Amino acid sequence: MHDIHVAITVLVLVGVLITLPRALKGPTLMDRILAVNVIGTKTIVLLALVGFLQVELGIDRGAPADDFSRAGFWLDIALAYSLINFIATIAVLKYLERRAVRHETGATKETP
Amino acid sequence: MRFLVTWILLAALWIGLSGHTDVVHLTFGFLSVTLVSLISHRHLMGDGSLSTLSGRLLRLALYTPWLLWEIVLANLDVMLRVFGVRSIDPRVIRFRPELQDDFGKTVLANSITLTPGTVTVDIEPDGTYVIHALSREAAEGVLAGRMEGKVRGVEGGS
Amino acid sequence: MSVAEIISTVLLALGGLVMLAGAVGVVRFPDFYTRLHAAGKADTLGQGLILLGLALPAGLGLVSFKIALIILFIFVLNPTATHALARGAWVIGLQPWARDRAGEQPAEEDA
Amino acid sequence: MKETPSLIVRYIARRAVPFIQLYALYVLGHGEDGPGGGFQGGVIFAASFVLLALAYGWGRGRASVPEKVADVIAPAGCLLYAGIGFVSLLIGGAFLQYDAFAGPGADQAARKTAHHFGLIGIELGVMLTVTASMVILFFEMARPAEDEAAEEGATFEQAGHIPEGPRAEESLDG
Amino acid sequence: MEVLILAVLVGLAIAAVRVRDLMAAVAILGAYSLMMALLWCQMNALDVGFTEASVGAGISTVLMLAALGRIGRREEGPSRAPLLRLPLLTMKARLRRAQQLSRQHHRASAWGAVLVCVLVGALLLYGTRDMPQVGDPDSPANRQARVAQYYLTKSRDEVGPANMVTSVLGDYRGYDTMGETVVIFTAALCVLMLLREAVGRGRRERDA
Repeated sequence: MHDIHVAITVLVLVGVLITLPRALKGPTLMDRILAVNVIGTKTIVLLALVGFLQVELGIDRGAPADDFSRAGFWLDIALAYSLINFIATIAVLKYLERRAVRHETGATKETP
Repeated sequence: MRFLVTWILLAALWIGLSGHTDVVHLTFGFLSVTLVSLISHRHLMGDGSLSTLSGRLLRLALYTPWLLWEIVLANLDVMLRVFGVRSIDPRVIRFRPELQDDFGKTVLANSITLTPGTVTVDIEPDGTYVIHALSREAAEGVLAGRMEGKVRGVEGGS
Repeated sequence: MSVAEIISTVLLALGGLVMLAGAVGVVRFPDFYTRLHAAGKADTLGQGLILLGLALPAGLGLVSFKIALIILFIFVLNPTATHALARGAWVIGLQPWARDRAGEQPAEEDA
Repeated sequence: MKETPSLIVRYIARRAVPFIQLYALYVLGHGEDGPGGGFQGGVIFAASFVLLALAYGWGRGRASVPEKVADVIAPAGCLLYAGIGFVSLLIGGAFLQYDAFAGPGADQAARKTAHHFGLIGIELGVMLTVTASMVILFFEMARPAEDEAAEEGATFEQAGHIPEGPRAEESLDG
Repeated sequence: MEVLILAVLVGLAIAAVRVRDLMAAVAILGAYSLMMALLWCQMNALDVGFTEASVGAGISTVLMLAALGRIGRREEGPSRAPLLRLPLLTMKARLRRAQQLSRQHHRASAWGAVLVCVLVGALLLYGTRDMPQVGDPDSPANRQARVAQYYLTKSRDEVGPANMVTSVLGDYRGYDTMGETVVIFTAALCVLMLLREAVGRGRRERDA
């Protein structure tokens, strides 16, 4: 199971890496925010995966084998993050929209 | 009433999360749940009575498997388009479902976002949905209104 | 390997693939709205699958309850965030790319 | 003007608020055997109010945590922390020596429970201060300008789905 | 795996610096601190990771955005007082001259900055060569001070919590934590004094 978890973790990390150019290049502001949001959602999974990986490493070092409850700690963080990520995204969009409303032009040209 | 329902819901959540049954944790949990219910019970259940709520939750649970299947289909569709097997032909459509309140609107909007090739972009004040569709079939799928009917079923007649 | 582990492996692999496909879609699709399709759907399902795959071998208990909670939150919050993103773009006036209007060139600068 | 966050965001955000708050308290209460504690819990608790303000506009969010309440709670957290220290001093222990609460000559188990309650007490102090401070920081920074205040008010009227219930201030300092 | 996380971190850092739009920079910083949290968790520093995820990615993003909202408003407001305009004009002229001067120096100073960064980085890297391995029982901190070992072996009995971070924060270092709480409170106080007072004054002046 451990190898599979490592493989999936690397797979998701590669996914994050692939998304990075969107955060770097844009082209629009929305694309960057989307990339950030995608990285955030992927990280939730990564946190959970890392938790299981650490627990498995502990088993290798002689911890009891059925002690998956420790993975719950990492899941706590993942849960917190799934909430925080949502709030952060909403916050960014709220301020973006407010800015747009203030400018009140049909199509705001977003500089990359 | 709303307070009580919120309290029970949150208490169940606490017990599930905590996993500790000693005095200290239970006391603290009791206090926390009561505090949060006091502050926020009007947020969780803004409208509706207990009977509509429970009915809705039940029907929502029945609706979920169908939605899950649709999500799987959605992902197959998107994956095919990502790897260029199917082409994309995005368009924006508008349609106006007949729904009663915010609950139904929210369920429908999120369902549309999750299912094949459609994302809810906006809901105009008169209840018109603006939807971005990835392809013509997806757009027609929404306009056919199968999902709207299902969601209306979830909403229940009241 | 037990049955649960095999199922979990399959789920994990599927989830990983779906997420990867989503990431590829975010890069390959021509404009923001289409990217949103790739990101929003693929991530939601991918997350669900991976977390489910993790929960299976752990058995019923605290861990699987937490995972179930995360999945529930994700399935409620993620489409909402996707919708918020779409609406944000709509409000600031980002024009969606369309095949017949933009021709061959993807509307990269059509901000 | 368009309502800035859409109906769906508002609906979901409002339903999420109690869960976020309960989760924050869970983080606080389980800081002893998992990650977390007063600081993280406080931040997450404050985030729930921030979410409310984002979804329903500044005025509505402010109404759920009135200025005076936040202003009182922030120092109250510090005082709770220090107060626990002083009480332990009065009972006869050292400053912040929590097992003194069990009284002199208590057995091991009682001391342990006292210790546990002491820790939760100070964590609660930290959490109160952090929550109130973050709420103050956010609401002061995001305060709409004079010319925009009316606009925010309009959003608040349109979004007036929240029926009048018991106000938050009585319950927040529990 | 750590290499991949680090690569993402570096990529996000570059993105945050290069982006012109401050709002995007804030969003990217949020993702950055999230990856940081992942790294902490990977290193088993759960409490740090939790703090990073909730504070760095959550609240600080929101606070920075709120601050941005204020700045944006300030910039757009045309100066209403006509008396102010004259000094402003001379200020503008001065600024323009300074900009011209600085443009000439810009390239040179940029290279200087690069040089300093590389030098300091190299020095720091050189310094890490002397650092003990993570968790090395023979490292000076463990061998001589013995504090860590004391905490490891005794905290379970003396304090109780399974999470040692809590024991250290709440018990062994209780004073420090109290001080930190006061610091946070002070930050809130400062913001109150600066912002709420300003708003109050503006309102009073308008009413008068």
